[in-house]
Amino acid sequence: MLQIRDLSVSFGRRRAVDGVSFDVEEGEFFLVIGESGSGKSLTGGAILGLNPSGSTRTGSIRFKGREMLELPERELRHLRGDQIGIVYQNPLSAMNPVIRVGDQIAESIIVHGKGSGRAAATRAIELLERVHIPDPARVAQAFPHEISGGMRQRAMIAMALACGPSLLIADEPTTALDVTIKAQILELFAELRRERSLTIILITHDMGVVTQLADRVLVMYAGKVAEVGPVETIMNQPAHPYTKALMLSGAMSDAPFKSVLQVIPGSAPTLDARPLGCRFNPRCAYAQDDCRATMPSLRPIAGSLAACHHPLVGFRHSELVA
Amino acid sequence: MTVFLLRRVGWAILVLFVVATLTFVLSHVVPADPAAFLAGQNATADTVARIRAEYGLDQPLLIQYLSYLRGLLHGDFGISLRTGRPVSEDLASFLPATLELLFFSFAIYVATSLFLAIIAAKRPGGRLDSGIRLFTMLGSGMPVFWLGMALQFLFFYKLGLLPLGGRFPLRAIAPPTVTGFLLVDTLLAGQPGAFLSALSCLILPSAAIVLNLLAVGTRMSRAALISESGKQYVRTARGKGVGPRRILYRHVLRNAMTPILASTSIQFGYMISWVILVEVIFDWPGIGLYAYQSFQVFDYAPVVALALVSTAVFSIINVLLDILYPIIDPRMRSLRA
Amino acid sequence: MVVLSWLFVLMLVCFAVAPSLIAPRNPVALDILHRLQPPSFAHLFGTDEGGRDVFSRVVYGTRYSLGISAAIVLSAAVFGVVYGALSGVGPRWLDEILMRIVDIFFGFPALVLALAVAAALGRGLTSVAVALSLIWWPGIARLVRGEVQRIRERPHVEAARAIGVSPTSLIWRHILPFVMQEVNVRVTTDIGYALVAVTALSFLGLGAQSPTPEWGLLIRDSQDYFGSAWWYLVFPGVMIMATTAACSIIGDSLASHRESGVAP
Amino acid sequence: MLPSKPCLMALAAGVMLASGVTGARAADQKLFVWAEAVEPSTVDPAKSDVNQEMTIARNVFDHLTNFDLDHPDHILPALATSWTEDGTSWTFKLRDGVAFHNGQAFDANDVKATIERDLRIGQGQSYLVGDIKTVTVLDPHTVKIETAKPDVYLAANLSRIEIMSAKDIAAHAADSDHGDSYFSAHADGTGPYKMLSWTRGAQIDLERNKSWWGQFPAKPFDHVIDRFVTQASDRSRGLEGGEYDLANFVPRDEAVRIGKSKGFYLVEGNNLWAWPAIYLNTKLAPTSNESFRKALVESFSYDAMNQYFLGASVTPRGPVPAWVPGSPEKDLAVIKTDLNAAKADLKASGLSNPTMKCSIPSGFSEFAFAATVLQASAAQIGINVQIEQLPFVQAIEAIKSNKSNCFVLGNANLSPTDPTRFFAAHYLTGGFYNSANYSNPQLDALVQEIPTVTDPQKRYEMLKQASEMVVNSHTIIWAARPTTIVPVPDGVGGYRIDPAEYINVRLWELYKK
Repeated sequence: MLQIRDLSVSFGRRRAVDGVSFDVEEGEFFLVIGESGSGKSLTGGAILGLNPSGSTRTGSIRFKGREMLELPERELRHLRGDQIGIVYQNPLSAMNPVIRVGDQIAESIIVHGKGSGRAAATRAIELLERVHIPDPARVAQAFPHEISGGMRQRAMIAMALACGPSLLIADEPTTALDVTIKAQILELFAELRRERSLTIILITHDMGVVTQLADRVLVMYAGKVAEVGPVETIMNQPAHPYTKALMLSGAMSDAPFKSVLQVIPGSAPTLDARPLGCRFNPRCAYAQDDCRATMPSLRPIAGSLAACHHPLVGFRHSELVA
Repeated sequence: MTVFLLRRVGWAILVLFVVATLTFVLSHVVPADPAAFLAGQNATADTVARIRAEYGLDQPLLIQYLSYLRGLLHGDFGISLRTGRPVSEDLASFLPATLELLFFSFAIYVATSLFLAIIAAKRPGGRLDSGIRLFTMLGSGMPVFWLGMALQFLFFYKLGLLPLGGRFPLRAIAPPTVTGFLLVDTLLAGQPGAFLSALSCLILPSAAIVLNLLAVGTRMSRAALISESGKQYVRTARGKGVGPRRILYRHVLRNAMTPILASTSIQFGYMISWVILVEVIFDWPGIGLYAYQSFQVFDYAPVVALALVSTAVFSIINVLLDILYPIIDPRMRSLRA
Repeated sequence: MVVLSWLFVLMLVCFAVAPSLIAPRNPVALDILHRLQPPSFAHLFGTDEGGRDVFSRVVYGTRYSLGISAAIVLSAAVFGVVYGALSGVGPRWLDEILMRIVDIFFGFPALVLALAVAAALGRGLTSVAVALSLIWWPGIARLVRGEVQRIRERPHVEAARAIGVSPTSLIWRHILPFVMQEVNVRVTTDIGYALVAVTALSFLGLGAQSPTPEWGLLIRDSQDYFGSAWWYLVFPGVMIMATTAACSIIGDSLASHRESGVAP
Repeated sequence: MLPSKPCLMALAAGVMLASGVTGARAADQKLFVWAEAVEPSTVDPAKSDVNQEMTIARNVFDHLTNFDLDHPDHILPALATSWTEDGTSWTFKLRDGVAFHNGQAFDANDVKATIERDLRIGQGQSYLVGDIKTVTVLDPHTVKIETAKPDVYLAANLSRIEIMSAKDIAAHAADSDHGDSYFSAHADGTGPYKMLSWTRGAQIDLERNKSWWGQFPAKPFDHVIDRFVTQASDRSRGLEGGEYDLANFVPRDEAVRIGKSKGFYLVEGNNLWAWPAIYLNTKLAPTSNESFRKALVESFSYDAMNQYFLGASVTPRGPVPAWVPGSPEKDLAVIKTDLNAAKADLKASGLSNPTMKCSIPSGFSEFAFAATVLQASAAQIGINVQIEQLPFVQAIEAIKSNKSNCFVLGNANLSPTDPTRFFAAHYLTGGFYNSANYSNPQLDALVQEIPTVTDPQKRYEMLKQASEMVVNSHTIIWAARPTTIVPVPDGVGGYRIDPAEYINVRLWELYKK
């Protein structure tokens, strides 16, 4: 369904996303994971051409066989919201504060010509009901600040689903939600996927998400793919030391990603200060001379693809738990 | 909401009281005898004394102040020494002209500054943005009175396109007075030609006012638009497939309106001040020209009336804005409650 | 642009400080034989109805126009800083009272009030200065109070308070230096606006009286000769325009320096 | 399409249509627009006092007599067709068949009511007829006026008294203010133009009185707009741009320039406007010192003033202009700059480094200029003059309360023939504009007596003596006496300058060329 090849997103000469390639299959629940600044959100945005002004995309993104990078803005606009829905984090600021929730959902239907006025409004209420919002008619009349955080996130999802897209990109949809709400939202994703055979790309830094739902996982570090593979493989046999570190923090169930930083000394490099060789090398316990000299490329290692000169072998997730 | 409004109105009354007292006290700091002026060049001392008594100018200051305040409560601003009529009557004939110029300029100001801000905010730092910045800055640096004369010179004297001054072209026939606003009255009378005549008189004075205020207005609106354009809900809207124009008008502009309106309130204060200057230059028969002519001959009651009336207009506008905020931004509703 | 503005302001300061060194002629002495002469080498800005050199009058006028504007804004700033600081660090009830007074001043169109006050006090630059100072300080007071309250919450101030720095020294050494950056920006820009206000009141006949070569008055006087002597009207106006623009450009540049330069 | 685009289009359409309007208005050939510097305070002739009020008074009302502008001592009949005089008693025969604009017939009662009302109010031009004791109606067409003492100038002065309707006055006699507020807004005379409406702040509309008893020229103006145009620059630009047909108080340089440009001609003549006379306060040092005052008079650069007036002015020799009937001007000594004499007189005054303050009324460039000349002239002999411009009322207050040494003022004698009016308010004891605070009982008595003397030669001698008294008091510097220059468009004919008025407009004499 989606083939991404050698995608780069650059700000001037600086590449925030640097040669990322991956495929997403129809009906798949695909997870993109990485620290903030790893380029994961930019990758998600790049699919729809929604990156910040001043950035340029190179490479190739093919959605259902169409080259997205070559589509003019007008046609991209037709795809957005219609065929591909997107859900953002922090719905309080991601929703327009001065427009009623129902109208914001209906807008998607109206701009894509799938109904107007009353019909769109009725559909908005149905959608709210669909995402399990109690009293959807009242919520439709409410402004975003008048409803709870969890409801806002549900409303955001309803908005993304309004035109019945086949692909849903969810960019950190559970950040800033408390644990129970988070679980409910994730359950909603799973349910939607089941019932509508929706393809979902979930972008997160939240390891807790991984284990529960995803089919495959893509780990990003400093603009590069560190590792990509089926969720079980990655979970149980991470090849990349960075993935391992993520797993370590992820193993502590729902602990925030911040703890990764505690597991791995140092911090992710900024856009301007990327090290030579493997970008993870300054923080990597296994780093050797070649790691500091040449950049590793993705290669198959034990069921997944990893970009590492010295992949971890024989590491079992279960050992960690033990 | 009602309580809030009542508080605002009470506050406006307090402000008016302060203005009334301040202007009264100050106007009596410098002793001058308007009666002498009033009596005329060849009047005898007796006549001057008689006129002084007629206008109560021989009373103790406190008595004058109290009767002045009592008068104000009844809408009585005293008598203009220059026109010999009650100031309230004069105001009734001059105020509509001022309000018409004020509101017309205000509308043009809001439209133009938004228009320029929208263009400028499209590509911040771009050539158009810099051009608008330079243009508006030049406008704001030009003193209004100077700008007004420059416009007269260009559009009347050199090009002969627009009238020199006044509110209605000399040789045109004015419509019957209904609202006092010529733009409205001409339309009510079904005289589109007269409407355009009245409009032609409004163009230069309001241009002088608007050009002066445009810099600040555009800058504020531009900043608000840029800041709103960077907000996440814009990204959401784009993700929904909403086009740039709809994003601008339905999303960004509505959110930017709150900060824009807040700056408008301050700008409106300036606008009132500039209207007075412009009236003098363009012989616009409003309260500014009225007060100007009056203080030239030491007739002070109209000046006080001008201060009070413009404060009242300003207060009303501020209260209206306060009512408008929660309509535009629902978040304010819960704040007010 | 910024450099140019600084140069222009420097030039104005020279005009104001030592007009006699720059102006080629006496600004008030009459030379009837050379009245209303167009600009030439002898008279850079031409001459007025009394044969006076408009350039010299503009140079001498700097002291009045810009001097008064600066005086208005600076006195308003001094008062506004004290007032605002008092309100910012004082007890709540004091803050409340002080700020309600300021609010009153925001309740009326300031320049109209200045006009009324100046008209009441009688004509002259003093009246204008008094009237405009009266309306100018509340803006600065409000700004200062806001800044003081903002900076008061900053860690370095909290820390200083915690280690027992005296309140006076807290204000002087830890709060005011930061507030002053903001005030500097405001004062710079405001001088330009005050100039417009001063010249406007003079133009209405409330300010300087001839033969004082105040810029606004020059424009007022020049009106009578509009058709015969454009230079008389144009040059004082250009000076006001350029000064206001320079002030706002310098203000902007100060503001951007402050934004990047302040310690968090 | 952005929302502002329709706005811009409307603006453009407005501009286009406005230019259409500008083009169309030339079609109205019978309309005349007079640009007035100030809006009148009143149209009540009993209170009319200044230029803008005269525009209405003179054109809407008639007078008992008239005078020849070129020979002010030729008194012509007007509402009175003939008159006889017998010392203190005058009998006027009134014109028959004259009607007020509201249709009422004019008769002797109107004369009586008008004069009595003028005297009661005591403002405006009533000072010209202040000597009248009684007015008696002999029959509807005959009225007898008796004065307290003989007044040879009465008939001439009556040419300044506008006749109102007795019925109107009676109708408002019961008002609390005796109709003052009514008459200040309503003018109903028998004159050549009717007042139609007064749009406050903008204009007064007048319409030609087609049944006027007098004679209009061919192609008179049927409709007149008295438009208030505050800014002098607007008046000149509007005149030049064809918006106005005539304007008052066009600044001199602009007047000359416009008058000499294509499509205009210049009318030049004497009148009362703006002779800057500098009054030196006799009650405040240093001007209380006579030698000092003399030094100032001698140091003053009269040439500078004449150059300022572009050569169209003379240096006065005394208070009465040469063109006033019976003026002694030609027999008075020439006053001229003499720095040596000035230095000697300053020395004689015994003052060293004297400083004096000049409070002058603002708004009159001629006055400000005269003060500036005084400043420069006095500096030459070491006197420091500080100039302060104040509003008229404040300036005169300053000198009368001895806070200022000098004051600059024009003149305000509206009588065509009566020279004593040049003295009354200005030089006599207690005169309102006696800004030098000068008092000379001998002069007071002499001037009082002049109107009672029937022998012209004797009057002439007395007037000369009175003039010399004022000159020798050195309380006045007559800076210059300019002629007035009025630029008139080629399309307008018949404009004449009234010597005994400020800039005037006699609408009934104007015609379309």
